[in-house]
Amino acid sequence: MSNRLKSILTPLIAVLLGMVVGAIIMLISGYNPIAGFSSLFAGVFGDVYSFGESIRQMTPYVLAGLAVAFAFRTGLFNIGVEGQLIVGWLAAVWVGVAIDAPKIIHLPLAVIAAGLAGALWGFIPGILKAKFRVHEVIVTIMMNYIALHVANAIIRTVLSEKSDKTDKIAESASLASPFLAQLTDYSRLHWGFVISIICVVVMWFILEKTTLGYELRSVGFNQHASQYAGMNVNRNIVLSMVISGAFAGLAGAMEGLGTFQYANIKAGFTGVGFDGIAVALLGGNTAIGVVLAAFLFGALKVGALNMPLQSGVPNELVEIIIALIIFFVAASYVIRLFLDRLSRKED
Amino acid sequence: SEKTGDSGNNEDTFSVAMVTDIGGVDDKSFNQSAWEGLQAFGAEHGLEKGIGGYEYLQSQGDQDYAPNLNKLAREKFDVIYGIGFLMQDAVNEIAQQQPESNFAIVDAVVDQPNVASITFKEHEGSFLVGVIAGLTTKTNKIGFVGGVEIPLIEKFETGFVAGVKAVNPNANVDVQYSGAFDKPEAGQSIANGMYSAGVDIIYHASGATGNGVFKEAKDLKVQDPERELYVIGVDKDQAPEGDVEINGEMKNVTLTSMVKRVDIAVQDLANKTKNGEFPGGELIEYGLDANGVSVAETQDNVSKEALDAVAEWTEKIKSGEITVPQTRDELASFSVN
Amino acid sequence: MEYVIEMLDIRKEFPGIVANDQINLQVKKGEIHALLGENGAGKSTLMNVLFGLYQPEKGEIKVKGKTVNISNPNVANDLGIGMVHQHFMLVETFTVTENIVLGSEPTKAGAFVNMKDAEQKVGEISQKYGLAVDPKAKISDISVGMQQRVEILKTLYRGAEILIFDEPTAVLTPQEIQELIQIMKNLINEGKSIILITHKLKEIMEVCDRVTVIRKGKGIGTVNVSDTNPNDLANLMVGREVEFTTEKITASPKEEVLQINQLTVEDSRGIAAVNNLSLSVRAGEIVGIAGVDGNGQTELIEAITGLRKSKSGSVLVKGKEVQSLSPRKITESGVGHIPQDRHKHGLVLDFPIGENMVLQTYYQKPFSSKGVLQFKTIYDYATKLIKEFDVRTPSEYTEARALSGGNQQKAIIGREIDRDPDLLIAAQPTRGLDVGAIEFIHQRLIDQRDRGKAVLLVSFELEEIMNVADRIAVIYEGEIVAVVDPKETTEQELGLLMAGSKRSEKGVGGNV
Amino acid sequence: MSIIDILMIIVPSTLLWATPLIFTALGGAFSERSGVVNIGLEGLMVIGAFSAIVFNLSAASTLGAATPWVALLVAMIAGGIFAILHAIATISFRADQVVSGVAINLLAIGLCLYLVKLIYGKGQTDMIQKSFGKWNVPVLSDIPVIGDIFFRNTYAPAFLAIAVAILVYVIMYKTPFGLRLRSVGEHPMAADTMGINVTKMRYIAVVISGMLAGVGGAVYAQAISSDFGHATINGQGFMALAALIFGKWHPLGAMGAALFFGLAQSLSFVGKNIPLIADVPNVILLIAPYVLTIIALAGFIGKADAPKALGTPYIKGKR
Ligand SMILES: Nc1ncnc2c1ncn2[C@@H]1O[C@H](COP(=O)(O)OP(=O)(O)OP(=O)(O)O)[C@@H](O)[C@H]1O
Ligand SMILES: Nc1ncnc2c1ncn2[C@@H]1O[C@H](COP(=O)(O)OP(=O)(O)OP(=O)(O)O)[C@@H](O)[C@H]1O
Ligand SMILES: [Mg+2]
Ligand SMILES: [Mg+2]
Repeated sequence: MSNRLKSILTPLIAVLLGMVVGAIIMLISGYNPIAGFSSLFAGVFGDVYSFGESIRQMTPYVLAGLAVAFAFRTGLFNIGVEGQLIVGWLAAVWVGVAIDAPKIIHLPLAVIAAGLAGALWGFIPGILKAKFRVHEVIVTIMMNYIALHVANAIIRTVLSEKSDKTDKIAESASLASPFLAQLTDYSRLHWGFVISIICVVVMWFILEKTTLGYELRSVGFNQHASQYAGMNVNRNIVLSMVISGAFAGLAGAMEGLGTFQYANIKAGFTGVGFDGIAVALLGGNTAIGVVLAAFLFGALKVGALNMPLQSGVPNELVEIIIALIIFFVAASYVIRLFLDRLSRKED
Repeated sequence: SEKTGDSGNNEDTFSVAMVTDIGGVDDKSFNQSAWEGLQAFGAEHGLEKGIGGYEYLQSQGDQDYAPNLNKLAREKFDVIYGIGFLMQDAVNEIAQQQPESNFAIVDAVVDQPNVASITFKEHEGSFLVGVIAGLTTKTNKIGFVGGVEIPLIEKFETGFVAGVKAVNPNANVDVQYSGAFDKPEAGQSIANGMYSAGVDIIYHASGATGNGVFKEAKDLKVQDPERELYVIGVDKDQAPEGDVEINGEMKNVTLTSMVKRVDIAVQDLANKTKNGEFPGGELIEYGLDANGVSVAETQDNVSKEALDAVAEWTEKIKSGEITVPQTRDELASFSVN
Repeated sequence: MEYVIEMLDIRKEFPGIVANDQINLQVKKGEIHALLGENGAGKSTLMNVLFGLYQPEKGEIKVKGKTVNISNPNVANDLGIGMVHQHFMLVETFTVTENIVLGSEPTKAGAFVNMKDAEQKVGEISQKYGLAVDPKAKISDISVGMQQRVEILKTLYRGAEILIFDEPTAVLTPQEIQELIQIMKNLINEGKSIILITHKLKEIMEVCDRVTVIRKGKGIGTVNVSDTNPNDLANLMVGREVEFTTEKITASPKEEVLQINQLTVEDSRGIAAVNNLSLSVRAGEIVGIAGVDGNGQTELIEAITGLRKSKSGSVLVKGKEVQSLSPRKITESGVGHIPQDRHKHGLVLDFPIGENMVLQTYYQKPFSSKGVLQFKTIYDYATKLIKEFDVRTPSEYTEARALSGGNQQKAIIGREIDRDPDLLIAAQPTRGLDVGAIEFIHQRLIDQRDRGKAVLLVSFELEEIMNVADRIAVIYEGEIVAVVDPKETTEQELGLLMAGSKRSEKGVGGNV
Repeated sequence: MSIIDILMIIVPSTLLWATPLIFTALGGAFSERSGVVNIGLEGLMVIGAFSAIVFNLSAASTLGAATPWVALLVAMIAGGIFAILHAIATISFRADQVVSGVAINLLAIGLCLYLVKLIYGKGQTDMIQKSFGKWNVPVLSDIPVIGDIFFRNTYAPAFLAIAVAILVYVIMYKTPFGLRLRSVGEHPMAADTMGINVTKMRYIAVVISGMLAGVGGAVYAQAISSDFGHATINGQGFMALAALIFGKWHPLGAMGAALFFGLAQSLSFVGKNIPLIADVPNVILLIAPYVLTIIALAGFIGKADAPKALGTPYIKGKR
């Protein structure tokens, strides 16, 4: 068995194991796993609407996953995707409601605003890490809460008059598409998935093909050697967080300009940022892996909505399955060990 | 809407469903109340829980509202309720996509021909509990804890303040917002501050955040059983939340509650629809007159004098003699004389 | 009971490699037994097996004649085997005493560590064997030589009878080596037995009784030191003839390439580590900096290469001031640097060895074009270097981490030399390498000189400096205290200079 | 309001907020000192909160006033058991520790909500009747002024937390176990060569972290939220982690940081009663603890060194 095959099989086996344990949990708690899974499956592929919704749900996951994966590959752990997403969302909607311009200008402007806002939110932990060696995990966690409260305050006081949400964004800033909606029986599928795919290519290209990517990875692995080799370590740390934050900000644009078309006050986090960690991990922190993992999680989330109605299984089960999958991927050492045994027998 | 109205004539196939917000059907608040309404409707007509009978879907986040509403529409439920103002946009959107289905929205207004909007005159109910508070307070310091500072909660606040002032112009109402409906720790801290400052009655309109207000009141009561301090509940009769055992004796810190009969409204609308009278495109406001809002049934802690005053003010409101303010602007210019 | 340790027919495999194959090692009581072999021959592996860190696939181990199963270091400890590892096993944030008693702490009141007791006991042992250390000092605050003493004390504290030293002298200064040799002799006098791994044949000749040679994982045999000489040993180890003193023609220095004027550099604590130092290196010569570790060598190199800001003075490369330049600009102006710590500075261990070969040049043509890496060119280039510098690696795609230290070093040297810098700074270029590799590297440095380049060699090894350098500058407390011609000096004289003793008579300020 | 009146509000409120954080941060100290990152503290708190509430609801009638205390024990055990998952994944299966922690968090909340639905047929539990109430420390509360501020109208678990913090400090810095624990987190191979069973030490540390985080969650649930639902534990685990790092991985430092966070949090709610703070926009008070933490990290304690081996699985023979 080649290494390549093994690294493809490992996440697949993890997914399978997650499902199996999920089935066992259903059995123990008195549900029919077959009914449970088929309702889940039907919730994704049962009709074009659900499928469209799955793709829509996948879109922010792709970007959040890219954000985590990009930072990860450069030696940084960006737990702040959640906060960067929130400020990106806010910025996109802000531009969406405050500006009057033709679509060709307005929409790109709103998208870019989201990316910039996310980048700014990533810049702060980046610069703190670079200048003061403050651990980025802790700063990004703090930045999440700051984003949440500040965004809420801005929505309440600047973007609305003490309302819990902003006005709807102008049509000219919307990613929504009547064409795609019609195609998928009025799902909220929007053009954002095109942006997310472009970002996937961008990430792959930057990291794997460019000198910038080489520097970023090098700094991620060994700062001392990178400095010795003449790279600007601090600049690369900041840049990595900025790019990561920009991806996360764009994930916010998907919600603000695509799915919701407004920004609202949030009592807690969206969860997309944290799920992004799972997506990145399952995808092996590679661009293409992130796409596949994002689809899986998007589908699971949307499919789960169908479970209580069709089979009575509480949709928390899907959360459990997702958590289990992450577990098994994280512990893939054991799966690899198993595959090694297997392939040795083959020889 | 004609078509669904027709199908309503068939006992066997009439079905109703609702989508909750993140709270779930046991939030001790309007989701729960709405679900009780559907259950009552089910019992009334011998329906089963599930597709073809009565059902609910819980949302785990804002993104779930639309698919959940859509799902229920596809399952051909005859009326689909969106519970809570958070669902306003989603109902608006799905109603346009599914013109064949009938929707209802609680606590918000959606202007679509196949949507019935249900709102409540919370300010009126709040006015009445304000009257009780104004007549009960010993310290002339009263507190109000809101969830998020939005127009809906402002109705509770201004109605309440107006009620207090109407009967006790010397009383002061300390108004604070916790910023969330699900932060009991915030409720506890705010209540702690208020009670420490001499407040003896707190009215909360803050969902689960209010659990913290109850917790603080009960803890203080245990500390000092002699002290008179109260909480005024919201949405449902929150007397059970106020139960506290002190040295083997049961006490209750719930003074009264401002009850919002979402259940009645939901059941009422379901019945209307079943009879082919779906009020599509209309706004139905439930106030004191239709028993949409009221003072809770549990009245053990309320004085006779206060109850009499409530009855008196209820009449004045019903008769239109006074108009209870719904906003702070209205409150500023409000006077009872 | 002739042998205290017998390792018979030992076999240890790692994925894809047999590190030890049918190796025999028999150690007599009271002897210093050398273990000799090239980098990657399997010495450390064999000792780790003896210490219970690895389980052998095959073979038998006897301690004092009894067959034993050493399943973990605890068992080894109980059997009286102690090991001083090649890479120190010390907790930097702990004190000397805490490190020593870790795992078998004396207690008081049944629950608490009795530090007083422990410190006292450590003091006693260190006195007995002549291992002076401060029991209360933090490991991060003491010198490498001291740290090694702590390692030795750890084994003695546990009552070790048989001590394994894995390349103990690789990290020591000449003085410290002499002290260590004395300590080893003390230990033998106290009835201990020692297994010593070293690449320095001179040391083997000086202190060892017998030597076992392994080559590419296989045992070659055991000889009495009195019956052999360094040449034979080297031949045994490598399997071919080895030259010792590197042949070289006389240098013909030309223009000044590096010019350091009154340079002062502070270390991380803000103390002047380099003090008003002046030095020059000309094209076509190798200048060696001799000195005891910690006399400002590291800071000097860091200042020249732009890794550290200097306080005052100037550094000119080819007449151009480089003080204010970034490391990249300095590299581009023709400076090559073989760093002292190959793991920390020299390599990105997680990158394939191929990508490590372009660590400073990845952004230049032909390795990149318009910001896009040209992988084919990069790997072709790496393949060429790997061949040219005899880097033993499964492929150019192998992670640098998986290479042996010697081969990692060869890769770095290849990379730095191939860039053909006008000034090559080599810091400890042969630390921990076997004689074959050392010879190869020395030859490369000399070739570079002969091609008219300037070379600055920093080393703690007097032999290396004497053999390779054309001029020797002795550094002491951040100052150059003397510049001598290797042909007109002796190791003894250098040793004294390095200890700062002759500074007043021979002190050379100004430009040298 | 006089300054004493203000302190009488703020101090108990600070202690209340800080208590769950202290317990959980101390748990984190064990895990991280042994070299295992524990982002799963949040999830472990969820387990603690859930099990305490379920136990409290079902045992209140028989145990009476002792219920919340016994529930702490139950939560401790549940948290410890759940932490074994993290231990197996990170120590035996060499999983990335941060990722395993994220999985713990997702799994805990998913599983507990699933179980709540299964047991109670709804999304959140009932309110408990036997919660941690206000408490006057005997004797001490009679001291004038000081007693009023620090020992009156507070919550008993707060003092337990402070006591446990001191205990943890003694264990970590004065006992052989502590020395070994820290050595495993700094240089596991060194510890291994000294005959210390690295795997065992790390398992113990991670399980203890689960136990303490379980207690933290249980305190939160029984002193503050009084029930269990999806939002009961909502970031407190991450705050505890922040406290741990803010406190330089030192038990007493973590306690101090937790108290500081508690103060900032309570100011954001009680602040309205304090003349100067009353005029500050609420959002400033809400974000204050987070901003201050960042500033503090950048300014004063930026040099804090994490345990050296933190985050790396120990693989015998690998350098
Ligand atoms: N943990 C390991 N995993 C895989 N291979 C290993 C491991 N340890 C050692 N090896 C391999 O075993 C061989 C012998 O290594 P060993 O460390 O014993 O060499 P050595 O003689 O000590 O070399 P040096 O002189 O450089 O210290 C090398 O080829 C090395 O790559
Ligand atoms: N994961 C691994 N895979 C393959 N080889 C490994 C691995 N880990 C360690 N090794 C090998 O194990 C050996 C360790 O030997 P040793 O400790 O003697 O190092 P070394 O070669 O002397 O290097 P140095 O002295 O520079 O640190 C090295 O040859 C290294 O290549
Ligand atoms: Mg070795
Ligand atoms: Mg070596």
